[in-house]
Amino acid sequence: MNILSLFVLIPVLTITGIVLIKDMRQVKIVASIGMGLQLLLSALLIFLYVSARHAGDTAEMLFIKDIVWFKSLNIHYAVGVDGISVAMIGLTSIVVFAGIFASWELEFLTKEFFISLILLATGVFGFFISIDLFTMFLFYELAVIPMYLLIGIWGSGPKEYSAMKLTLMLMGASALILVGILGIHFNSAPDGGQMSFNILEISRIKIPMKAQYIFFPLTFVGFGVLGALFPFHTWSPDGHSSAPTAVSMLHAGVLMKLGGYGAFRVAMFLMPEAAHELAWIFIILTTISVVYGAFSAIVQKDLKYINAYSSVSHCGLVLFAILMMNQTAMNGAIIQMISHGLMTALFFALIGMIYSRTHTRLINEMGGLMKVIPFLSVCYVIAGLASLGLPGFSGFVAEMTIFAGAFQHPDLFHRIMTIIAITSIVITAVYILRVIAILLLGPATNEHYEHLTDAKWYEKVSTITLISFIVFIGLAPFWLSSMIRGSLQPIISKILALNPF
Amino acid sequence: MNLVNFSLMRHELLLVVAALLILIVEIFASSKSRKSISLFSIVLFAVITIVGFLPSPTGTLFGGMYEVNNTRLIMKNILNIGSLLVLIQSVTWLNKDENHDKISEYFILLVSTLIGMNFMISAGHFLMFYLGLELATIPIAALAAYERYNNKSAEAGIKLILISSLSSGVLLYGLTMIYGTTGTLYFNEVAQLYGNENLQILGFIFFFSGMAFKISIVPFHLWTADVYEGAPVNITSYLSVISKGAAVFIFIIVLFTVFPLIIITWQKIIYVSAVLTMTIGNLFAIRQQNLKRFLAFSSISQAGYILVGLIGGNQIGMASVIYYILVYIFSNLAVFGVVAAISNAKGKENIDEYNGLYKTNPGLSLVMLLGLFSLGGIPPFAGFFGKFFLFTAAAQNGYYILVLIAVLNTIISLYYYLLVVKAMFINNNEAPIEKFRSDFPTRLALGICIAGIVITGFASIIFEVIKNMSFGV
Amino acid sequence: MVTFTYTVWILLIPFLMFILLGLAGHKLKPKLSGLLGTSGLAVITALSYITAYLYFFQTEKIDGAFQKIIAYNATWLQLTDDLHIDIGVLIDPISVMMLIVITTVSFMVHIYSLGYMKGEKGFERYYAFLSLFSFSMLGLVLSTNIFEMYIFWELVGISSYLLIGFYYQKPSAVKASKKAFIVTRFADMGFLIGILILSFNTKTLDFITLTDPAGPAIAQGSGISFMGLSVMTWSMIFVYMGGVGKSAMFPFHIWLPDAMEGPTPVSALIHAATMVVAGVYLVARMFPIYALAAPAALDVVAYVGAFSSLFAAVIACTQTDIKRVLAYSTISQIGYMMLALGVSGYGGHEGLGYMASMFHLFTHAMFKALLFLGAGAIIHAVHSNYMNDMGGLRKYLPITHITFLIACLTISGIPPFSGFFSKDEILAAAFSHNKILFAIEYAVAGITAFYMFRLYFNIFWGEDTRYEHTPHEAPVTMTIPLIVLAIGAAVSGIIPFNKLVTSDSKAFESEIEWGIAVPSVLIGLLGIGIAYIFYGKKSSLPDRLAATFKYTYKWAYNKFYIDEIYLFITKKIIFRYISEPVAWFDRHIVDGTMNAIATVTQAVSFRIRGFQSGQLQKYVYVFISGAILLAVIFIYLWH
Amino acid sequence: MNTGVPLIYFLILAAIMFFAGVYGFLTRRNLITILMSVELILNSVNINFVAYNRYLYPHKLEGFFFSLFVIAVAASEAAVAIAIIINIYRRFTTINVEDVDTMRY
Amino acid sequence: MIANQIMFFLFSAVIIVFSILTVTSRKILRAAAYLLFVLVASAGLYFMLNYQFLAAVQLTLYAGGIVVLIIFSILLTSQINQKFEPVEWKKALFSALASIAGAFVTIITILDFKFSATAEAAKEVNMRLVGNSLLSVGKNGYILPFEVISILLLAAMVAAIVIAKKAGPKNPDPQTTKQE
Repeated sequence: MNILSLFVLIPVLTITGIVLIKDMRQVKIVASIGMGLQLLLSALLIFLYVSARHAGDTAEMLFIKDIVWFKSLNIHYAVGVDGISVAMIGLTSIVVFAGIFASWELEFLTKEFFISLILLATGVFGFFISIDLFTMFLFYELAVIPMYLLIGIWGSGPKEYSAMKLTLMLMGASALILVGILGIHFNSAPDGGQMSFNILEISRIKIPMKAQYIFFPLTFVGFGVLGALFPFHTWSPDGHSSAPTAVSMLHAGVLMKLGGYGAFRVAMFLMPEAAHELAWIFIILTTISVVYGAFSAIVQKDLKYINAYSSVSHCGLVLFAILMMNQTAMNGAIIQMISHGLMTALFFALIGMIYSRTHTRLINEMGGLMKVIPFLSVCYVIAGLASLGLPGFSGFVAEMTIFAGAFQHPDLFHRIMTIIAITSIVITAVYILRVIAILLLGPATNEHYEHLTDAKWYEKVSTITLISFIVFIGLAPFWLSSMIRGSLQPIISKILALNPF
Repeated sequence: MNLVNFSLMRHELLLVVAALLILIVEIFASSKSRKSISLFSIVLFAVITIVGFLPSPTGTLFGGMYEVNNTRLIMKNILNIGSLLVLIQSVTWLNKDENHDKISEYFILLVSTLIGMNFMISAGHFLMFYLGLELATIPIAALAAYERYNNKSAEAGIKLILISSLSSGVLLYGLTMIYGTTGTLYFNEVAQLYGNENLQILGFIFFFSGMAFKISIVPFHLWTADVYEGAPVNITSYLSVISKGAAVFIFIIVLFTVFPLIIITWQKIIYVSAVLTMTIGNLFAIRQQNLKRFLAFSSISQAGYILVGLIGGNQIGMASVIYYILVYIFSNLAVFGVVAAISNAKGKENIDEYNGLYKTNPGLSLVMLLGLFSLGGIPPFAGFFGKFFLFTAAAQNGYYILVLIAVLNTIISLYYYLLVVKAMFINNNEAPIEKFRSDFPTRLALGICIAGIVITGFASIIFEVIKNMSFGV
Repeated sequence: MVTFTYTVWILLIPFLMFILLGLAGHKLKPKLSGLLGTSGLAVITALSYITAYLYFFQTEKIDGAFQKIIAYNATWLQLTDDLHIDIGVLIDPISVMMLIVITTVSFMVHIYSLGYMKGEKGFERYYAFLSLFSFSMLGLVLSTNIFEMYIFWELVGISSYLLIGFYYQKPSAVKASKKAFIVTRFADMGFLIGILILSFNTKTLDFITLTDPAGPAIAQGSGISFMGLSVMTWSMIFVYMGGVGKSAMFPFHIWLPDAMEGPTPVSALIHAATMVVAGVYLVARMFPIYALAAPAALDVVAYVGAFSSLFAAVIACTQTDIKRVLAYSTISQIGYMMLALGVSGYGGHEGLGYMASMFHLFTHAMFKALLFLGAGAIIHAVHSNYMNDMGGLRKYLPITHITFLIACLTISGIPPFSGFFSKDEILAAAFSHNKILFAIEYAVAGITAFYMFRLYFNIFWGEDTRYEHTPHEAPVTMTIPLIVLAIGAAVSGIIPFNKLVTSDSKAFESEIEWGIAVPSVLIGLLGIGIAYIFYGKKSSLPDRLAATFKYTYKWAYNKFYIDEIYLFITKKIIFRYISEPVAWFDRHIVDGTMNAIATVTQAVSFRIRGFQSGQLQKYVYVFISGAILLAVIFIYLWH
Repeated sequence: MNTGVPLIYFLILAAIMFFAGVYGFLTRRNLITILMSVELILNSVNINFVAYNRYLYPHKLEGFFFSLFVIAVAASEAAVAIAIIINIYRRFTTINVEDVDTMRY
Repeated sequence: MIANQIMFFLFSAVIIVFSILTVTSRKILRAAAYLLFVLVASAGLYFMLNYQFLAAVQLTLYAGGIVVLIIFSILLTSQINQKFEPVEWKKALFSALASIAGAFVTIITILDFKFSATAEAAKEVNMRLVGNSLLSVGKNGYILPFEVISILLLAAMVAAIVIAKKAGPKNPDPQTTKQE
């Protein structure tokens, strides 16, 4: 059995296990065991990957498994990983693991909840291991749909509206992606021969420019929607605010990363020429995303909205960095994805925990929580600091890499855009500190809150897991960065051929 | 008639025999043993279905009137499977007291429409095609009007029969033009002579209109919703799945084998009607409350997607359309099966009456969910694969804009499918439909549908087989 | 050759201490946490002194210059092929000097806090934060490259934030901490941009390479120009922006007075002695580039420094909160240091300003920490921050009084205290470079003496205010640091900085220029005299004076309304005119568009429902006209 | 074939008849009269077939036979339709097509 | 020749006039009669074209069978003397427009086409040929359609019975039972 296929198999088995179980308590245990295994497995994968690289394996992708699926269309079940996907897989398993514990208290339709949640995770894992456009697309859609149920059934507020909006917008994105994929496929053999869905094969040929001009924007925008590209980000705030805790975590933490990853892996990797020509349009859009998201976050009153807009800003930075098309910036983009994934998951986990205690998410109605629930509050502060890019946390590493990379462009346009994007670190500080100040610090405003209890053990598991990885990456970014750097080589060499700068 | 010829025609012949056998049984059956007629018929039909899958020679009979090749065999087998499912699903309904006295007629009529479809698919001549078409339509009108005590059923019957006779008039008028300009009605001969003269295009358009009526392509679709709503649920499912599927099959055959020379023209026509069909179907579906009506519009938009697959005129297109019909049969029958079960047990057919269904009837809700997701093209269900292949086929010939429109339309359709999902899973209801246990045939049929939805997608062999037997223009 | 590898422990110990106290602190007894923290710092203080000794006296010089030693270096993050962020330890004269300053003051503050913070809730948290701060500040000064410095720069910022907001239930503290962080963060953005420009053009982040007069930064970096200034100038101006923020120079000074909401020892440590001079240190660190490749940027440094020193001194004269007075005084003194750097040249006697600046940094650390700790002792005794609540305290707090007086004399530049020497060097450097700046600084020297003694007289002289509890001298843990620092402030003037810490690390000769020193001492004495007249005894003079210069006074008292301008910018511009419209736009335009698509679809769906009328004949009508239309279109229109 | 009447006349005649039938279908209220319109349509088709056969392709009899079968089909269609119409009459007590519109939108 | 022409114009005049009357007459039985005239005139046309067999079938099956069926149903469902209300003018106008447009397009297109007759000799249509063709299995043999139409007729019969069948003994629908 290929180790990568296990990433899809284990969730499926877990789901099967959950289906068979009657006792609601055991459901959680099975879910956590399954996802714990998954976490171990991804640790193993990282280990295997790194040791294979050390052993001198220089193949573009490792652990490749390629099974012909639909022969006549040349559709394969093809999986393989490079450093980037390994990193993303690691992120996913961490967030899912934390997510399971964050939803420990769920009472309503527990079984169904965990099934949907793990199904979502299956889609995400599948997406990251796929190197076949078809399977990739399949897993993408697989990941989107459980969101609807998760938000619709277990959500809060205008959940039906949000769930529908989110689903439809994401499916709209997938429409663009589908057309893009088909376009890539049918242009993957410009000199005749077999047309392919395989990313590696396609990356070796040059798709005709005419096709690239059409399909690059399609795929990029398609994935960009998921990555909260302005102005297609509006599903995100509503979706986040209505989603239950674990779903927000997974959603912002992982699902939005499908966007960045896909934009990188499909749009940029396969069509670097068009990317190079058209990047400026999207750079403007992403720069707007970055600043706009941050500014919007300043005036929000709902914790989840703040975070959602913050995600818009941070994910905008991911796309921004990808578009810079050099190794450093792209490296930063990947790190940013992981970093943002972890910290936003942490944020949402904490918001969920706070909400379950105070039953409100409006910051104005809360205050002085630091005194009553110090553990959660400290975690919140840590998340906030990570989010505003404090050294020692992963956010700093990511942002600095991005800015350093983006600044490698000698021309004025890129630099001005970079500087505009850099301003976001200040705006981020403003809204993060504002929330911390209102929410946690100051005197306790509501006497009912005096009796709140601090984190339970499962909540601690959830938050500590996330924090430890945030800190770990923040303190020792070198190996992660180098793992990713190596994997960026193929695309970089392709781009360098275009634009020796 | 030798054995080979028999084997060539076995689908039709066996069905005729079946129809006659049922007639005979009916004559000898006492009023008590009538209920076993259903069992008998279904077993008989199951046998026929299996026999249909036996390997078979191919060739033409009756001087080209009748033609069998692997593609057509597959089409017939697919229709058989679908019909078998419909038959199994109908048992509950037939066992109701008010339908008790005409069980065998139901089977005879249904089987004879299937005979008509089979002949239609095997046609090598427009006369056979026409007769098959009529044989496939007229009894259905009677079936639609089957519930004599029901106003809506009668209305559905009259609407269906009148519009279908008009449309066959139009189709015939087109055929006269085809005949007039080529001097023949044999498919293979017409194929070589049919060009792009104005009159020939006019003939094609009239012919197309007649066919489009059967497939419910906009603007020839307006009967669909009313008939679907009025007809008994099982007939509706038969209409929306088998009848439409057969029409699509013959439509492919005709387009690919008879009109290859005017492909440019029919591609344009299909382009326009595909866009219209998807969009209009979806726009109407959004606001439906009655599930049958809702599914009618959904099936209209599905027809639009099918046209998208057809437009390339390539092998993949043909394969994907056939495959999609198979998938569509499973998915739609799963949905209809649930609707029928609830309608038969509780008489409820409105979406808001389904509110909170999951709490009381989780099994049915899940089946419905899977069916709807498959229809909506959500992985890992077969509908996803089906749609993907359809769009691939269109994209192969560069119809990217059409594909984009189609995919955007799938979003609208996903929207209204999700409305049903929402009703079942999310909406609160103080008094949801009570818990009830559906009987064995229903569960069997639903089980098969679900298996089909799941397996058809993953098991690439099915698509490959179809692909290998398909051909392009 | 002495190896300095052990110096990594100077960083590691406080870091580990922070982790320990941060994670397990609440399980320990508060006192134990405090002692742990203090002992940790004792160790690194010792290490620092050893390092200083070894470096200055045991390490060989090359060409008469102190070597720049990289004691430890490890790649932390590879950015581009050329650029990589290292974490390492750089030993050179200024970093060693800063080690001394930081560890000394920090150690004193640790000890002091044992008494001052006793019984406070969150005692262990306090020590954890202090350790974090020590770690960050030491990391900052020991950085081998500019990005490492930036990292610690940010960490210093956050520890400052945490410490200012230590009393997190006090809204004013929360607000102040937020303000401090955001303002400095804004400045840091400039720093970051500066780093990016610098590193892109030089392909290195390393200090040694950067500041090498023959290195790429200086040799080629100045070539490309943008909007009339060379790239190096731009980058240095941006880098300086970071320094301006952290060192609270105008116009980013507004956070510092508010930062006094933190515990007083923190003010002493961070907002007087160490962190706020980071900006000075930064410029000193990059000095060769400033001096050799970006003279225009250096001028900016000088003018900003000069203006800040004057500006802050004027405000200091009007404030009544003693910590605020000290805060403005800090700004003013740092302005001095900046000015000194700004008027300095590179190498030999040209680099007098540089040396003077470092010298003043050193002495200032001592006396300003002393002042703050003294203020802390006073506040501890009186439970108030305001001068009006004090008076005649010299009876109750003899040790505090003496040490405070020493500090005041030192800052006023009265010989033989250390301030006299360092200030004299600065004035000398300014004199040789720019007469206008020199004149300003002369005036500031007088004003400084005035407001310091205004403070002094108000607190320790004047009438005895009726206290609710009789003020008593602080415990011994608090007085010892006062005494130690007082000694430091008094005698550190004799340290031969011109031999140790110079712009090119080579010793040069410098002597006290009496022509400048004497008038400056006189001016200082004049200031003291005026202060005595005004405040030595009860007098209505100050009020009358204030009434005469009503507007000037009011403006100065309100800090020239800079805070209000900031408030206007943040609240009005950013909040009201940017953020809210953006949020509105997002909700109504972007989101509205998406919703509109849905609404339009629904509306269209409603509109066209008429087709499905239930009328058979209408259906057929559509059927027939559809067929005819198709025919017309495809036969006659689109054939 | 020389009858003195050109083929085109037959075709025009059939076309007129066809669209007369269509008109009837569109306007008649009574279901039975609608059925009669359908018969007109089918009859026009037959005329077309026959005319084509006779004038253009008299060596084969495809059109001839086609019209033969059309007549048979028309008969069976009419039979079923009339059965349903009678049923409608029972249910609705009217056979006005405009009243048979309980399902719409 | 001329006789043919006269016959043709006569028949076509009958067909056109009575077709239009069939679809406009306000008395239902008259409409049925007009339809009969049309069908008979069509049979005349077939005679004229030498398809006597077809003409005979037309007369017996169409004129004789279908029209009688229609008249029966009229008698069952309508009052003979009842006069229909005139057609709503809007409906009539639009329907007429559509029909005329359709006819116009069709005729224009037909006129546009250059028909070319085959050179092969015409077949004499006699009963033997018809019979042989109907039972032939080869090319241009029609045995299969012949069989299929028999199934169709059977199915139609069953269909008509199903609909027309009276409710069974256990019919639970009280309304239906009451009505009958």
